[in-house]
Amino acid sequence: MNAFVTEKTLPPADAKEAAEREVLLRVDNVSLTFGGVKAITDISFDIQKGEIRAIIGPNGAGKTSMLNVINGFYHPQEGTITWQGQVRRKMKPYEAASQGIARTFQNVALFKGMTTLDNIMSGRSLRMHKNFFWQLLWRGPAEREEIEHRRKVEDIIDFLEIQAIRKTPVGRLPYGLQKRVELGRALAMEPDLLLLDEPMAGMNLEEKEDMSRFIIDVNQEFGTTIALIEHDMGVVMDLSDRVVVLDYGKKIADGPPEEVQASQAVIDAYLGVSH
Amino acid sequence: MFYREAGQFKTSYKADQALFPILQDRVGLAVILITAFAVIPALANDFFLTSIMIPFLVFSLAAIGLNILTGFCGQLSLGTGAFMGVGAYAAYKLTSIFPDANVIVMVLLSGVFSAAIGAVFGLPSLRIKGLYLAVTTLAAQFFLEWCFIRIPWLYNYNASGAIEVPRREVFGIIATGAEATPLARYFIVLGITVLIAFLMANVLRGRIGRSWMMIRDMDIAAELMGIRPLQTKLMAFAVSSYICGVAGAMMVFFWLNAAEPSSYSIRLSFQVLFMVILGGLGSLGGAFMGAAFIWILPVILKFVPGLLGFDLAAETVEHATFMIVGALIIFFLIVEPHGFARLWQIAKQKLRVWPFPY
Amino acid sequence: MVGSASASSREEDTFPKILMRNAQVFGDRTAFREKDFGIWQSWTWTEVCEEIRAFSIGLKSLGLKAGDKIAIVGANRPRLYWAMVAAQALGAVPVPVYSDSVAEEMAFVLGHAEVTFAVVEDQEQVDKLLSMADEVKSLSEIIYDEPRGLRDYDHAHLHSYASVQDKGRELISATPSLAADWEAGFRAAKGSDIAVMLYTSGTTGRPKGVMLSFDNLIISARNGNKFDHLNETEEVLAYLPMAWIGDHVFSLAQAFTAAYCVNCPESMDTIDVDRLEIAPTYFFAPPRVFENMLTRIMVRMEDAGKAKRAMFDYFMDVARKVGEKILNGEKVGLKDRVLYALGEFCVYGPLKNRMGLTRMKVGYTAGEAIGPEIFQFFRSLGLNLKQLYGQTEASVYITLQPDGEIFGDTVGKPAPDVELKIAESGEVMYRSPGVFVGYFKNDEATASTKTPDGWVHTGDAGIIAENGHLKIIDRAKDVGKLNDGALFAPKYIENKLKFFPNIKEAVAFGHEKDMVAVFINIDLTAVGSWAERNNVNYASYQELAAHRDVYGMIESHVDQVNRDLAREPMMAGAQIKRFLILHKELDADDGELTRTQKVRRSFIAERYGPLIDALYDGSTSKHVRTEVTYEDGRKGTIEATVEIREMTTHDAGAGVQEAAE
Amino acid sequence: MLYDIFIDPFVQMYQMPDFFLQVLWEGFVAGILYALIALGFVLIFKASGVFNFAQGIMVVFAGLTLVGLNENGVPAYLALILTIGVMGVLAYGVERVVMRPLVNQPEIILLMATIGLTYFLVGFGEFVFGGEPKQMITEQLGLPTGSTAFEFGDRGLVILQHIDIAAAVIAVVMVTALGVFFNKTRIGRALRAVADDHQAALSVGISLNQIWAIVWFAAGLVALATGIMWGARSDVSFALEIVAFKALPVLILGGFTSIPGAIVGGLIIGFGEKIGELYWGGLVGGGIESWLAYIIALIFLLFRPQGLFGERIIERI
Repeated sequence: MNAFVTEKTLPPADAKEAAEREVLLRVDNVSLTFGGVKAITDISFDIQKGEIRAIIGPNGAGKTSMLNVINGFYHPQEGTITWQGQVRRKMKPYEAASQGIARTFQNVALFKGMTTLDNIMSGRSLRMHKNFFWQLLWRGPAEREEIEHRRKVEDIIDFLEIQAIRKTPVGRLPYGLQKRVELGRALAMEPDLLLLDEPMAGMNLEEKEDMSRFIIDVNQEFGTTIALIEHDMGVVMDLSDRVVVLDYGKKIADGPPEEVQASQAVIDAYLGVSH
Repeated sequence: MFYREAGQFKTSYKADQALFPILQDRVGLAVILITAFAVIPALANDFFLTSIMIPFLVFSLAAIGLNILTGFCGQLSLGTGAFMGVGAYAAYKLTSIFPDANVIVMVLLSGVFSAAIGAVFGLPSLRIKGLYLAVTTLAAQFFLEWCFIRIPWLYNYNASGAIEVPRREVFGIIATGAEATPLARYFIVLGITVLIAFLMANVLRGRIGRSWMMIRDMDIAAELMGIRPLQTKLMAFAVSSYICGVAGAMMVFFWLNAAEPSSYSIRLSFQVLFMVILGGLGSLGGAFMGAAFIWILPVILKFVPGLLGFDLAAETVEHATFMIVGALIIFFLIVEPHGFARLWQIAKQKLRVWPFPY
Repeated sequence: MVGSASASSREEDTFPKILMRNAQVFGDRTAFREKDFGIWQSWTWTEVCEEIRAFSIGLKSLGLKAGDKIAIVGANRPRLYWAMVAAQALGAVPVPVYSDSVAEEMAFVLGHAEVTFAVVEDQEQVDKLLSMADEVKSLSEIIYDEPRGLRDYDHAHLHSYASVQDKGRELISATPSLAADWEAGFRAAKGSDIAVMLYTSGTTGRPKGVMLSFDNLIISARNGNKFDHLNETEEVLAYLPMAWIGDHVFSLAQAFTAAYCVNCPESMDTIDVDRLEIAPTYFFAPPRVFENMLTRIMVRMEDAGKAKRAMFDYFMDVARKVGEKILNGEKVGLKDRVLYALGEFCVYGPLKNRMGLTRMKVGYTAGEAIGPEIFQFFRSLGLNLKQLYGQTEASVYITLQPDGEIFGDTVGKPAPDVELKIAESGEVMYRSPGVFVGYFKNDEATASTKTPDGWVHTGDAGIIAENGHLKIIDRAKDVGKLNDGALFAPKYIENKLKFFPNIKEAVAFGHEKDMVAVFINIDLTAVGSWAERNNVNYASYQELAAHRDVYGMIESHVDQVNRDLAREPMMAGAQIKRFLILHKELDADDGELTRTQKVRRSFIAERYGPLIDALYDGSTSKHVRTEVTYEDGRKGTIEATVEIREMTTHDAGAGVQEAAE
Repeated sequence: MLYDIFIDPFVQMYQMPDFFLQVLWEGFVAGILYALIALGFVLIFKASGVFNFAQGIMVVFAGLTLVGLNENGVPAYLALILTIGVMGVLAYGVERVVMRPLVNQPEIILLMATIGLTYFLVGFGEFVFGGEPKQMITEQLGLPTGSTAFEFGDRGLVILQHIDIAAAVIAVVMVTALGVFFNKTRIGRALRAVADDHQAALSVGISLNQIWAIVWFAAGLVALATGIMWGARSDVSFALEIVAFKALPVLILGGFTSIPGAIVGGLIIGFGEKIGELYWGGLVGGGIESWLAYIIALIFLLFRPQGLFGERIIERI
């Protein structure tokens, strides 16, 4: 039976093909300073639609600061950010969400007092509009809206295989599951760009494998563009289409994983840390 | 133990998201409501209604109001007393200006004024957090208290400087003033409190309630998920102050009959804050439990020496009450910092998994 | 031979026909529920009928025809049950397969059955099927239920369940007469047609495809329904493998004939919660499930406060004393009745509630012997738990315990329409309307199992007691003799050991040897919890199994078994002389257990040959290397030095005195 | 109207410098007292992170104990020593009963516990000493009671109460003493270690419990001094409790952990309040003293959320 040929349409790997893809976000010559200390120096790179883009680098390389710049939490002193073809003005963090940027955090930032379900529901906040008076009444429009979004959230719960903890307060969950719930919360926003800040930090091997699978599935199933920060080089190389390497706030390499891995500057930077 | 959940399954999200998805809880609630609406009116005497039930309900409502702000949205407030006062004075002015209007409507309307003022004092909450925010609300407390004294228009230029509630009828029944029966007052207070509690339960389980809790639990994450911090906090301030305002208006209209600025002092703020903390931050049921504890306990304590056969001066009893309440507050904070609501939750969980320990 | 039940409703002799009847008679009753997306999605019989019709017509358009075999692979889902009936409506034969079996095993079954279609649960199963394309040449179309991860697959011969249904609906709306044609198509089918093919895992050799006719299943199911007074109001939880005859009869044959509701859990992780929510009225579980429940109850109660423990123990004593009597309707004193009622409020009721068995009208356990204590425990709570003895070849029912006639050591009386006899060899044989048609493509095996006049060899040795109840001793071929001539029934000994919560699995050796020796597997849940309470640190199963204190504890259990054996004249000679605790858990992935978690004795004997030698050569420990297979198919090895302990045996009859203390 | 707000007060200041100086002096004295109360807060907050609302009532309680003992025939100085003893017992009790069981709770819970303590002390104080205001035993303690008038050229005179001068002196002495205590003594250094890093402090072998008892005792002493000063100016009554809330804006200006900050903050509030009340209060009917401090702090906060001496906070995620 050769009726089944598993021809998966994989994302284009080579740079030439990638260059033809649409650029979702471009960072040009961005520098960020905290009270005289330079966190990021003159960095430029872009994120293309549909790819998994990794930002890696040793501790203190400015990776998280870079994410914070992208979603408007920090405002760079120099440089421009172009989002979907438009140069972005200085914006408030909450505006990033409405522009379609979602993120997870290095140290899980879930809403501790709420259940898994409510946490993921909170990702739908921007898409729910029924006003205070409908909320007071509940019966009718507010309830219908809630149910409509609950259905979407249940899709995500199903997708992430966290049915069993649906009604558990997130504070009681083990760390690995909290990370998964946080991913679910970001997914609930149906973002164009998903920023993942060390999604696998503090996980064991099995949890890392699960998380990698989810990240790839998100990218392929929903076509979500993903930018992720990761410490673990191995994971990044398997997952990502292109990699940016930062060291001391500067970009030292940019390109497909194999290329970056072979770069002398990168090897030095990583060895320098371990020495 | 009493919870027998086997066979209670939900085939729709509507049922799954109900306020009380467990049958036994619905039964419990029904019993409480029947007690409140039928048993107590049938059995209670005037003293019980006037000195215990009415103030208890008024305080419960105030505690719900503060709980919205502090328990659900995480913004500490020490100005509850003043916001209640705004409601009281607003209701007083409204009934003076519109003497023929339905007094219940006026009371409900008075909250709008405290909501507006609450929102104004909530503005700094965008930049100020935690204890620092307490200063903002203290400013509101002392400033508003000062207004109650210094603006004679508020109390219709009375020589006494106090507001006295005029006699008003609702559907032919005397609702306010000295002649109003405790039973009539009780039903009005109960009705308003239950109604607002129910409406708030609705808000809290929906989008807006969630956005408050998001701000409370992790404001930065909330903001990055598209929650506008100022808008959300101001709404919490407004809703909270509205409820406190209505409670304040009820306090003078259906309980005290008359009030002066000192009725709405910082002491009241603390009293309500205690109800919220001891009842449990972030729990509507806790507001009722906290109010019961802080209000009813001293009342009972006052009668204890008499029942035991001691003949003590009223003053001594009062001082002792203060001490005991203070000590009990510390005791409960040590035993369960998350309040009675948490104790109830733990007990309920135990009953649900009975006979297992977990 | 045709039973009484079939005569009364000759009309509906196939499942598609019964479906039409149910849609007509019970149209608005809920037929299926599945916990999905957080709530119990429900379908009435009318809706189920429509779903099945749409799918069936869709299948037809894909080319499925009468006589084709269609594989069903996945966890219990309404759509997979529907797929079976949809196939039957076209005259095709569904072949449910154990979804957790490794690719090799599955490939054999699918290849042997010559399946042309497969309806599977998700990507995992699709991948598995794709990987065995070479072994299963006949397979032409795969239909999956869960689209996740399959978006980028080539869809030339791959279809989503929904798309097949949509196709069917399209066709119906284009040609309205199609629905009537479809119905006419299966009206012609007969009860003697093959309804389903179930592969028995078998403790030895390759799986065999048991062909069951509609008559087999439907008559057995109707008899079962009548026996336990089941009707359309029942709720069952479908959680056992769909390829297993038990699930097929309980969740499909009986569900269709009685028109009751089948509930599918959300996932295996949530099964306890799902059972609690549904609270099935008719419940079936192998002894293992009840064992686990009891173990978990006891483990959790260990952690309860002193007062609660005391109360629990007190009322459990009361239940032990009078619970079963009350259930059996015997006379019980007023004081005991009052105490039992109090216990019902404080302990039994809540316990049943937590287990989700509050509404259970009747429950069955079968497949293996259940520990008398476990059985008694559940019955004393007031649960009408009964044993049955059955086989795939019999469409389950051979013997059943009638209400009020429950004995822990027997498996009941012959089921309605079943004839029973004991062969001269001691083997149990039966004849019934449920007896299978034959093994698929294996006439030799059919002939050796089923006599020309319809009697079937069960392969089990047993006796019929004076009260007419059947008592199973062991596998007929497993009963052996020690070198000194003493009777050796390995399973009997193993079961006695396994009744201790700390012992999960035991394998006894002794046939044609000088003495009895056993391998023991400890129960990680029970022993782990014991270790936690006693501050015993361990990093792995292996470490815990080798711990001195654990050995001590197991030694006391073995000694207890020896005392019990000493008390029975027939068995006293087969006391355990030596034992060891295995360094790894017996696992189906390593082929040590069957998919239904039965021990594969001969395989184990071969695999652990050195350990068996060590048991009999007098050494006190042995170093071994064992290959293991991980869940994802990777292989590895573990090494350990296993300690062997010597036991003192008791004189025959000596145990009686001590037991009386 | 604009003239009344923006021009007239300054004209008055210029025209009546003696009055202005008098106002400044009043503000200074009030500020010193606020600073003293704030000092009590700072001590406890620094060491344990507890915002002690009971500091106000401790002031009252200390004053009442002193006066009450004296009324019952105990000589003034002995009463003073006994009162110090009582404050010590109180500190020890608070540490044992309240602080220790509540360690690691969120700040709002600790705050509420101190309010619970306030209730208890109010009840206890009234129970023992009765609810009426009492006269401070200023003379018995040998504090000056007279006043001195300074001629101010021909533009009028400024009257300084001796007790106020004494208050200022005592405040300066206390601050100096505390400064020495923190910087020069072993316990003081330990205290600072605790404030900086609990873990580090524990690792050098300092008992947190001991330190808490000590700071509560120190706060008790500050309360006693405050009580005497305040009592000498008006009288000892529970109304003083309200004044303690003023410490909050003071702390906001000065920072919760800085002793110099408490002094500076106290003075700013003291001056601001008096000048505001006397030059602008009349425009709105007077009595703005009751809230002006908070509004000053609030406005201040809006521009510098981290306080006068705090460092700019960079939010991290």
